[in-house]
Amino acid sequence: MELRNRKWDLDYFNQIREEVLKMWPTGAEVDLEEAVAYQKEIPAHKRFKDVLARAKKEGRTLIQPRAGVALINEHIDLLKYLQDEGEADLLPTTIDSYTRQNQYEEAQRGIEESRKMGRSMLNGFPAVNHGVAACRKVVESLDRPLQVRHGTPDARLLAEITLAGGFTDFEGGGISYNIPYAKDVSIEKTLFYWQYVDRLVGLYQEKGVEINREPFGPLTGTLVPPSISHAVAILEGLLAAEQGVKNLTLGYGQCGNLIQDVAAIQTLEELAIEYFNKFGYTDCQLTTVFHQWMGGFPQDEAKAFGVISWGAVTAALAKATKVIVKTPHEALGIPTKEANAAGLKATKQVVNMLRDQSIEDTEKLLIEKEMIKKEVRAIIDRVLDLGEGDLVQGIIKAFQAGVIDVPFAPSRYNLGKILPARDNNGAVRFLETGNLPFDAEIKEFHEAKLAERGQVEGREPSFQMVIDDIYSVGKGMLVGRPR
Amino acid sequence: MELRNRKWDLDYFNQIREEVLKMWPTGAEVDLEEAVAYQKEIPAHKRFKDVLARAKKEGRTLIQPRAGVALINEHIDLLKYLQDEGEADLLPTTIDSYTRQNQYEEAQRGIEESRKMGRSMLNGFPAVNHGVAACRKVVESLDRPLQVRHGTPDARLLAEITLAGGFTDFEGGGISYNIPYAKDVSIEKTLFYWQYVDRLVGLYQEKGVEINREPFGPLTGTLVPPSISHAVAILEGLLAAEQGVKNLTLGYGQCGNLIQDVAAIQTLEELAIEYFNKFGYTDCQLTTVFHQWMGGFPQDEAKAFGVISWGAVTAALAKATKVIVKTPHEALGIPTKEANAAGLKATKQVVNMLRDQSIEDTEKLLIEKEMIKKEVRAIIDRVLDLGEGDLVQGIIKAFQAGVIDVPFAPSRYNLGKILPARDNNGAVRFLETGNLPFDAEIKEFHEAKLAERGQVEGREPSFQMVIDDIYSVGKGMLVGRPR
Amino acid sequence: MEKKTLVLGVIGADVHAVGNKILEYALTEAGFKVVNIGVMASQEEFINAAIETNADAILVSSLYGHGELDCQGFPQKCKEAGLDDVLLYVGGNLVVGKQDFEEVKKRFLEMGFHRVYPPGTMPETAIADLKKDLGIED
Amino acid sequence: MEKKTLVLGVIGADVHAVGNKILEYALTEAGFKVVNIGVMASQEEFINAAIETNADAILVSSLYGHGELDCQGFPQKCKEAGLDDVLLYVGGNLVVGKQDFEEVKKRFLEMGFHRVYPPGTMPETAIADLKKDLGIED
Repeated sequence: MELRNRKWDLDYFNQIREEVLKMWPTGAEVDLEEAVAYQKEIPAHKRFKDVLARAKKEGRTLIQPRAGVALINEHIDLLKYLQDEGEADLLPTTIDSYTRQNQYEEAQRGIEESRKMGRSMLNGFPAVNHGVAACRKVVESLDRPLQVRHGTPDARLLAEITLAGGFTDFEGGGISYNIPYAKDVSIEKTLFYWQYVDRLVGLYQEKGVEINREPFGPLTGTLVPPSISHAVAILEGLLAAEQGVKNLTLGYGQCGNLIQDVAAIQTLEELAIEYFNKFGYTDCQLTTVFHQWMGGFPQDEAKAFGVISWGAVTAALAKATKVIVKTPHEALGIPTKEANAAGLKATKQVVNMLRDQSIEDTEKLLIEKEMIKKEVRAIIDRVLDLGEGDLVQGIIKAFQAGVIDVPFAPSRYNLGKILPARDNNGAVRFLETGNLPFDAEIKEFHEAKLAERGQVEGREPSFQMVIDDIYSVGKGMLVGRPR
Repeated sequence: MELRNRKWDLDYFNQIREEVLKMWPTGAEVDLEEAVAYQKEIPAHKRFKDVLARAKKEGRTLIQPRAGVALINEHIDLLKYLQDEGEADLLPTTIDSYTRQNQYEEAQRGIEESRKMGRSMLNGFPAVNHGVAACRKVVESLDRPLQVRHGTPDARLLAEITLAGGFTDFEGGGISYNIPYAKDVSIEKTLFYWQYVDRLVGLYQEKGVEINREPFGPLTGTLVPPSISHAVAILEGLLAAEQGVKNLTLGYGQCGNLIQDVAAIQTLEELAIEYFNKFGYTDCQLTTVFHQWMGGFPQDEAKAFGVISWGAVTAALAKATKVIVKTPHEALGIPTKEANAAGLKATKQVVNMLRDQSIEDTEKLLIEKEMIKKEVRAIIDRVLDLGEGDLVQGIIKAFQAGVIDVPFAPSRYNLGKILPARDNNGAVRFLETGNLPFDAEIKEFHEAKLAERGQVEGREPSFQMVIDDIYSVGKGMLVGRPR
Repeated sequence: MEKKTLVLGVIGADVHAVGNKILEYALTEAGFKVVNIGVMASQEEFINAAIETNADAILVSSLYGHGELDCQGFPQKCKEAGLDDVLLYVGGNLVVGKQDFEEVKKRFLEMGFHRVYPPGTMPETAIADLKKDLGIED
Repeated sequence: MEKKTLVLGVIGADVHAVGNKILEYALTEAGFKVVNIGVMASQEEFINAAIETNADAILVSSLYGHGELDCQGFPQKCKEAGLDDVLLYVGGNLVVGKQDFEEVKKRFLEMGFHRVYPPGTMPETAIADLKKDLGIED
């Protein structure tokens, strides 16, 4: 049967569900009715939907770290520290990379090695292996809303266990957790997996428990032009809404140019409302998340603070609902809890100081917004055409055709023909538009922007420019000028 | 004889000079002709005027720390570290507080105690006590331009020794190094002292050595409205120009609201050009310096990095020629060299990343600029009236009358009737305008801005609001909202 | 009850006036009679003011790092001037550089000060201590 | 001179593709024949690729912190597969958390790798080492 963008029949869902819960022994711990009752007891200040709604109303930007270690008590200690010392408004549980690939045996080995070595040998919390009760222990030990953050193509069992475990937010999507996180998994497969996750969240919703869903905005985190990540975020949002999800946070990763980044956050919400209305999903709560710079960081911690703070400034001025925070250890791998808290505190200081400030509409901002909107509409409308009205089929064909194309993605199901590079002001443009369905106006806009930079630098825009841009922030600059 | 704004006769200067050089034994080391010859050997990359001119042309923002310790070798080590590890573009020599009060005996005791204790017991470098040769040793040990930074009402001997010692920039002025730095010294006296300093710099200029002069912009560093510090900076600039100074950097201390701060840096230069042209000083090189937040800092270092980085962002977007950098130890007193370098590196990362970005003209920016210009013109024009065309007499009478009035100043010669407070967006406004020569339009503008905040907070604007604003950045916010 | 009298000032060559003005305001609001000798006050000025006003406490601020030099011998001189019963508080950025505050506090307590405050202390803290040390009930 | 052959890949469950693509480009530009097995490569895939292409060196990247687990026994397996003469380089964010790199390097050298690179190493560094170790003259 061809996969379609249609809300799953409950019987069909339950039939699949039986298999899912058998993927690892802890699946047996999940009882949906009991889980719903448990979720209903979680107070509003520990629920993502409520805390996000209030922040959006007040025009505040919330801060959230990434964090996760192998063992339960150590994980709780880490999150407590980020809550109390780091002043995090929202808490994560980052899942380890073995769990992300459903390698639960490997994750088990990691848990055991971690116990033996006395330090975490996993880069996150293996929630499936630990099971429902352990998740609840984490949730109950903390006083902030908790979200699952991962990068899992098939996160069905992870969702079952963590939602039953009391998490109130679940990151990911069939595109954003496939293309940047997998090599060999087809889009069709992950769209199917994520229909399951969204249907599960929709089921909780029907039973009176509103869980937030967050498509992963930054994708490969490397010079992704806003229109690419916006198209993906909005498409994933629409797929989720079809399965009954009513609460969505759409994401975007900082590019570094203030005007482009503000335009991106503003258009992300405006375009989402436009398409959600068009498709009739008019009762969803839409919020935005801004990711501080996801590319290479300077090794020096003071310089890293500069990068982090610039992200915080942009998030605050763009009025993103929340900001995902980096740490001064970013260039060195997984941070200590102190470094993690330090990134949070620097960010908190900035977003608080800028709470009452914003960016006015200017000619450049309006042009930037208009271009992003044109590009996103071009992509999504072509996806609809390709799917003859069906988004799922459209997305599958769009990736085959390169109508959606993510730069630097590991997936074989991504065409990989586009190339981004910065323009002379540091905004991310297209050096190669590949098969993106852009008209001449859009293409000429990008060409002109890159030609302008090329002229200043006295070189033709080329792959060397792209490489220079990838390393430039780590070396202290935004635009990778020739040496 | 009444003090006037008139270029000193050389004989008169030399007559005073004889006394000045006798104030401390090291004065005898100064030989002007030999000093000019020495200065002429200093290469362009170590001269303030050249490095500033190039940065201004390229639209770059240079970074400069504050730093100074009691002993020569330790001072050199400190500056070397800030040059090499901190990547400072410009170097300071901060003078200790005893020297600032011409208490050379006390400074000598500080030098000796420092030798005995093995740590600096002075908060700066006692350049007068160390003498000309020691200054040259400092200059020769480093590869960046060096500036004297202090806070000395009577800096005549300090200027003689440090300029002969090879420094190419000298901070201060008869207002900006009196009102915030002294309690009992009359304006007339300090204007006299600084005419001497400026005449000395003018003399170097005539002999072919261009020294930069920098009035101290931030004054008391505590919620000083831009128009107050602009009026002082421009007046001091005009006084310096009259004595033959051709190279000036005008300063401003960050208030924290982006639009106001950008407007301030832009108007500082625009107004200076306006008045310099009006007075016929048309051949001066004018640049700007932006001081990162001079008020209370958070004790937490990560939060301090947030404050520092926000200052760096503003400096870069405002296109200030240089930025004076704070450190993550700011709340704790004088920083270690590592903390000082850390502040520099965070700032460097930010100004470099924002090198190719700027702020567009917007309605709010233009209003902000227009209001600053109206206020500054009102003050300076009244100063001219009071002095019947003579700036020196005008300034003296203006302080008596409160036509110039600096908030929170220790000086008895400052009326102290004005009070600043933040508006609802964090811009610094006048809660009390005292005797400032502002018309109804200006007063109503400020009243309306503060009334708006009062309404949001449900309280009348009052001194409590001022106190809340003074402590707010240290507590993590810009606007001191009621608890 | 009669108001207690405090002598307030910034010692040495220190010109930091902001905290001084805020402290004056906050201490007055809290019900004290405040004799503010302002910035750049010498040891003698503190002592003379305390004698003249029959003060109950002397509050010494130092923000610029020279506090250790400026305060040397001050409690001793107070005693010699017959101010045995006067409370001596000191606070601010007392030393050059980042040092362990407990060490700094110890040095100043040994010098003879009764209370020593770290950088960033809010007026409320000193007010609460004053009320306690002077036996004032809220 | 014939081009030297390199097997390039990101080991384990690691999907960091950017550095891999840049390395492929830079190594190719530097004159090597690059066999890029991409991200999420198992030890076996590295070894098979090296045998099939008669490789001179294997370059293992790991960016996600699991490198220590993923690389366990790899040099040993290479030997067992007869790849005694093949150079083994490894680099990236090899361990979880901030650890002293010298310690990390020591552990990987003891495991049998010939060169170990810290986070943030530029392609030029590895290229220079490869030329040296493979006796290629510039």
